[in-house]
Amino acid sequence: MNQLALLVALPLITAFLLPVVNRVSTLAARWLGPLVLLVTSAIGISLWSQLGDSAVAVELGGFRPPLGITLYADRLALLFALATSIGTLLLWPSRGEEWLRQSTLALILAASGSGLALSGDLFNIYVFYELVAVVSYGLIAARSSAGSFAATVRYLIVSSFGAALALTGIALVYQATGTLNLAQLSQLAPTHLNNLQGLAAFVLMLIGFGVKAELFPVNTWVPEVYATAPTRVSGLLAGVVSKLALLIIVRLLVLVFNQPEALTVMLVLGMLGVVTGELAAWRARDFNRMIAYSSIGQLGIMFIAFSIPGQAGVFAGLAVALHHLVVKPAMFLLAGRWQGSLDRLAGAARTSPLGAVLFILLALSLIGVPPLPGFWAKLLVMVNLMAQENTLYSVGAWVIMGGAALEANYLFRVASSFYHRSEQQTPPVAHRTRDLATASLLGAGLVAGAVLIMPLADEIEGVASQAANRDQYVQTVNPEALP
Amino acid sequence: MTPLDQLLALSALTVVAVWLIGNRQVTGWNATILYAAQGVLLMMMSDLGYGEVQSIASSLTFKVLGHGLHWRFDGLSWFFALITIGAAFLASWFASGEWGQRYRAAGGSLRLFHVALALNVFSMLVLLASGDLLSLFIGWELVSWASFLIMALGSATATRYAMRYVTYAFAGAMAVLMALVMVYTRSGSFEFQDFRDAVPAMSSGSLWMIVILFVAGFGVKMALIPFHLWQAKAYAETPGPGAAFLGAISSRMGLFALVVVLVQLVGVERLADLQLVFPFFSARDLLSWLAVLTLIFATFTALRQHDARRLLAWHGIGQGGYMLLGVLIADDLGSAGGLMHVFNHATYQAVLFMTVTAVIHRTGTSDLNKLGGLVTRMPLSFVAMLIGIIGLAGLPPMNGFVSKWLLYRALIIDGSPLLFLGSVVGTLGTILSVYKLIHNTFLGQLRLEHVEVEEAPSSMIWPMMILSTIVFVTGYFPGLVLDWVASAQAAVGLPVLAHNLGGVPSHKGGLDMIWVVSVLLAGFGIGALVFFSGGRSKRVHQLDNYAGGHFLTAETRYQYSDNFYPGLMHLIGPWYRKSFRWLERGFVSTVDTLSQAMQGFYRVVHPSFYLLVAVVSALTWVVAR
Amino acid sequence: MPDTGLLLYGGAFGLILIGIAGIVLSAHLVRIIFAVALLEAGANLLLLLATWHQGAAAPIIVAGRVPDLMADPVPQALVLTAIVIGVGILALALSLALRVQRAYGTLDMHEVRRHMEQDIADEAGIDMPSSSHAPAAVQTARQESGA
Amino acid sequence: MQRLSSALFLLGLGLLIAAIFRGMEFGTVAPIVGQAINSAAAEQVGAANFVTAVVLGYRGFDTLLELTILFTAATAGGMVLGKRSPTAKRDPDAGFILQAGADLLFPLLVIVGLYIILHGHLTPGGGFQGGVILASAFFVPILARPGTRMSHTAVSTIEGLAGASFIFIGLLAMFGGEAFLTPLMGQGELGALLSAGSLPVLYLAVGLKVGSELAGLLAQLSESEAVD
Repeated sequence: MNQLALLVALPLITAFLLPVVNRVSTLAARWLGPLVLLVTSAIGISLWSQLGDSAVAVELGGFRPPLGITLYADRLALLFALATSIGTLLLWPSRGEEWLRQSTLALILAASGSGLALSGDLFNIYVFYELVAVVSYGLIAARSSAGSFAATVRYLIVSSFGAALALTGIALVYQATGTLNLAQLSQLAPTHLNNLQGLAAFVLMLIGFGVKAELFPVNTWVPEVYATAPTRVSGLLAGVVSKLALLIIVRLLVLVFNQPEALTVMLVLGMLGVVTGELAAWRARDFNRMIAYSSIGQLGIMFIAFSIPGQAGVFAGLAVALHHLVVKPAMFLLAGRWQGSLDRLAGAARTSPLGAVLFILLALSLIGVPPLPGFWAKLLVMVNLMAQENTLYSVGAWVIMGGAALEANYLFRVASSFYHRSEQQTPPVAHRTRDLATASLLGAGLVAGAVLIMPLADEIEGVASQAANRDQYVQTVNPEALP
Repeated sequence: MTPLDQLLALSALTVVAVWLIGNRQVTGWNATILYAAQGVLLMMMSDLGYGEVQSIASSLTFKVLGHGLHWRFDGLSWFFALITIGAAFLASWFASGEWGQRYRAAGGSLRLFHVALALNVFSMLVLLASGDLLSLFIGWELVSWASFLIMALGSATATRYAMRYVTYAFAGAMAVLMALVMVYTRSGSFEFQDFRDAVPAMSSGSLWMIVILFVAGFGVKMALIPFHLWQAKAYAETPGPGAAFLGAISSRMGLFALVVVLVQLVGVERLADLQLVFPFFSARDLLSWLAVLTLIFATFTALRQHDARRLLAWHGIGQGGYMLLGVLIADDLGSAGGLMHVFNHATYQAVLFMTVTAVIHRTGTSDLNKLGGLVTRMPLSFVAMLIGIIGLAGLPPMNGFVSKWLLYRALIIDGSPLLFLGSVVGTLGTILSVYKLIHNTFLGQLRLEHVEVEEAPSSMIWPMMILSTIVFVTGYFPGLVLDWVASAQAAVGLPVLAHNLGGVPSHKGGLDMIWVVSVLLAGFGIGALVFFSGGRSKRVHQLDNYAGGHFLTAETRYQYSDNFYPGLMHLIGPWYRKSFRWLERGFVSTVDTLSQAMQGFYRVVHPSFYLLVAVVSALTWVVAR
Repeated sequence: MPDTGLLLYGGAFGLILIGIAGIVLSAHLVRIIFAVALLEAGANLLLLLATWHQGAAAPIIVAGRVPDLMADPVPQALVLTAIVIGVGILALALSLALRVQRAYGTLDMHEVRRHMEQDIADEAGIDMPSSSHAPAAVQTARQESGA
Repeated sequence: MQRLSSALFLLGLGLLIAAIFRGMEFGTVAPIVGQAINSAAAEQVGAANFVTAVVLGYRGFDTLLELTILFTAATAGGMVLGKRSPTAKRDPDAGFILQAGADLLFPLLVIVGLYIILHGHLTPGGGFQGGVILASAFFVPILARPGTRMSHTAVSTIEGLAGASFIFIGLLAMFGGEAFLTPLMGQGELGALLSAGSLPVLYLAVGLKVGSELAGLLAQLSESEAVD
């Protein structure tokens, strides 16, 4: 199980060496990155198959927790680490002038994303989070347009602001407990963090890590960044990175901050996210910003779902998150040739019939039409929200419902314009084969998910029950009891 | 494989087969044959229709997230399925001949059309077969999106109206989902039985909420007021045979779902117990009045239309009111009337849509102000429309009379004079507007440009004739249909109507259509005898316009067909204008304003304001702790 | 708790306050970037103070002598890391600011945002968002109600 | 309005922070991890400077990531700043005194930098501090002669290899069956220059990496500046 560290170390060492390799052979440098990601994905899959219901902890540097840094892998963490590797592989930057730097950054993103999912140390999570942030600045700015620089710098400010708040939160936690190991924090939390200071620390970290998870007040960067970044990068950010940030928040919630107030804060912010995101998307007039706003709404649904206490919440949120993880990158891949004004899309089905069908499939699943997986995820969330017998949670269910109704309107307004026969205007050019192939792969995954919903649901429920299991986490990491 | 499995499998196969055959003339014929085969399979389940078997289950079951999903057919499903497959069979037949050639030549894809139609049939069968709330919802969504597909096939205008439909329909579906979830939290499962058991324990507030959500969701499909705005235009823009199919059965799916939920599961008595603010106005009254208002409003809106398709589509909305009203009366007569009306309405609505499509096919227009005098050109179509409108108006000897008679009778027995009055007003409006329809199309002055018009092709005439015959025969022998209706009543737990071949045996005043029609026919026969035996007047050519000492040329429009019923229009006009549009428009502009404000948050307004709000609220919270 | 501690904590929170205020209230990009740096400094200071003890010795063994009360080395290492991270981000932020200034000729964030909106709108082929543009659905609704 | 809302905002924020501050209890919690490390570091890692023991030993993974952040920032910065056009105008060279001073400073700075790096496990200082001094050693001559250019090839090779060697040392431990980044080569005598196993090697890698990274970033900034 020591290979766990390879998921981080391998892409990282490749990234460091890529400029050097490029000097020897450009061809090797081009293929090295995808190859290494393939290898890490294979390692991840083999670890997954070994893992089963158990979890493993790797003590980096050979130091017992809580002294050293621990990597913790249960199926949830491994799943997201794997998703990062595979997602980066699928959305590998297209060849351009800056391909070398972009490949380097993409490799680091894969490494840091996996690390973020696996890390079991609060400060280490912060460092990984910052790493992901810096990588994404580089990837967003890769388009080298004035707009993308401005968007990046605005994103950078919000993100650094959030990261500094998260660091403040970490300082508060360390001040209260004297440790950073999540397992030990989990042990100490009931006595040390169940107070105003703990709540403040959580809210600070929620806002800090929420920047990447498109949490309501700190998501102003989303529309402009997704409108200016390369579409593949947008797909990665919206699809994968946002889920990683969410994963951290969920870990913190499950292990450390299980106070009802913390859940309430998340619920309210999630609802605001759904309301603002879906409403803003309704009026968006270009494709990228439409799906950007819509992803704010979707992430809001995840926050609402994760705010349900107990295993049910983890299960519901995880289902929505995994669904979104498949759908959103595919949407952004379609945006590759469809970005720009929605009016330009009239008749797009003529030049890209497969793309149009894919969009409709994705949209149907996104708004939750049975029997696609999106429906089951939504049903799960709604049922569990209503089961709370609590007004605020019921309001959450209503908000999700209203959001979906709005979303159906704006998504299908676009979808039906694909089939308009407009004489005066030429439809957009066909999609790049690679984009379309990747999007089709994801779409096929969605259909497969609909067909195999029964085993899939069981599997996800297993993952969620493991993720919600505090005792297993603590026992697996087994931090030494210190005076 | 149970018979139900076979039916569903064949229905799914039809979709695939039609897709594979592609955009060819032969597609329609193949589809027609496949629908006939589906009809045969359905007939093999006819024990359901005659109440000899309670239900036939599908062997297909799933368990997703701990919720069971299963499907079965009972008397009610069988009854609706019969109408569905019959309508699809005839619509597909209608679409297979010259209509299909023309459609394909105009750039339409017959593959898409027939796939959409087959998908509609399949999804409706799935919905009808649903055996629990979750499969009901899944079937519901399938039906919604399938009809979106067929509606969006037409021009850009059609897509726009279909878009409007999908907005309403999905919002409605979300309401249904919400209701489902609320039921789930109270009954612990999505099973029908658990819901039924949980109803008595539910508080009246939550039951109100659930009923309203269900009605809002399913009412969208039935175009119940105030969710009706989408339907007429969307149906009118649907390709002709598609409109006939949708008009015949699609909206009735909403009725089916409402019957299952409100009658079978909640129970009409419980609805009558659910009081609003006034102690004498219950949920049942509310729904009944919604039904009657829909009837009146839609019928008089139909009266105002000058496009034949829209006129019919509005009538489709209005007639739905009768059905719901009948079911809500919930005694043996009323519910039989409501359910039988589903069948009757499907037959004459289909024949009327087909006639109009045939007229469009020959003349190129459905504008009632640009037609007239076609009776000599298209006599068979005229006969079909005549039978259709007599049925629609609810006059003997057609089947529409039987269902309305049952309904009125039930309303009188039930002691609801105001509802009765409302229904009669609706019927009056119907009679006025169907007269306008047939007059402006077939009677009156022939337009010169239509002198060369021929009778509709045989591929259109045959389905029309078959349907007309059904309209007449089931009016003559209503017992044929009442058998099925009775087992449908039994399936949802309503009191079963005692009936015989001619109608209702005399209990509280019976009805025997065999007598009624025979007497009527005899009267007609005597009249005809007198007419033909008497001296004949001179036969004048239709274009011979000598009148009142004046010679008029054939171009002169001496008989106006527009501006029908001006006095009545003047009277009711102010009540109608934009009344419900305001609601929709107000909603849309509210969303628009909010959307603008939200975009403002994301792009324009300085963040300090929002942070201020956040900080202050956090502070209050901290201090309050 | 001696007054030094209160002062230090107050300083840390003060830096955080000034940092947030600077980010939210200033419009000049470089000022905002330095406000972020201040905020980070405040957070670092707070982290360093988390297990602070008056009079604790540096956690270094010089010539084999072990001090009685050694400071906690962990926050020091953490802060070292955080500072380096901050430096990297600061450098990147400043290079971005450089490019933004070159592209738009201004560092005022309101101006920058306006230019950026314009760029995005131009590229997308839409007008700058303003209240006079309603999406298709609204127009449809208006037409319908007018008709 | 703007001013008022700003003032209100600051007031609210201040009150909020004060409320949290008031609720905090200082110094009540013992730094359990810190104390444990203070008592075990000499034995487990063998570095006299416990901060170094934490930076490279207990939390060596953080340090690796930190290096990666610097590397990423430099890579991204390179992408943002773009290539320098060869015809660009550049500042004139500085006068004799500055040039001579820079030449004199260069070896001194290199030596000081290396010293600080190599004694990082014994005294305050280490790879980061030394690396910054190394970077300045290479940057001072550029300030004196803006025309000269740093060899990007050399810089990127050094940064790549230095970073890779850090990971490689970590991986070596893995091949030996230990966890990733476990310190190798024993611990030696506490306080001696050659002690604490592979820590000085790691710090050398860190120093080189930080130095080349910062030098690269600064060079890029200065070259980019010259484009105008």
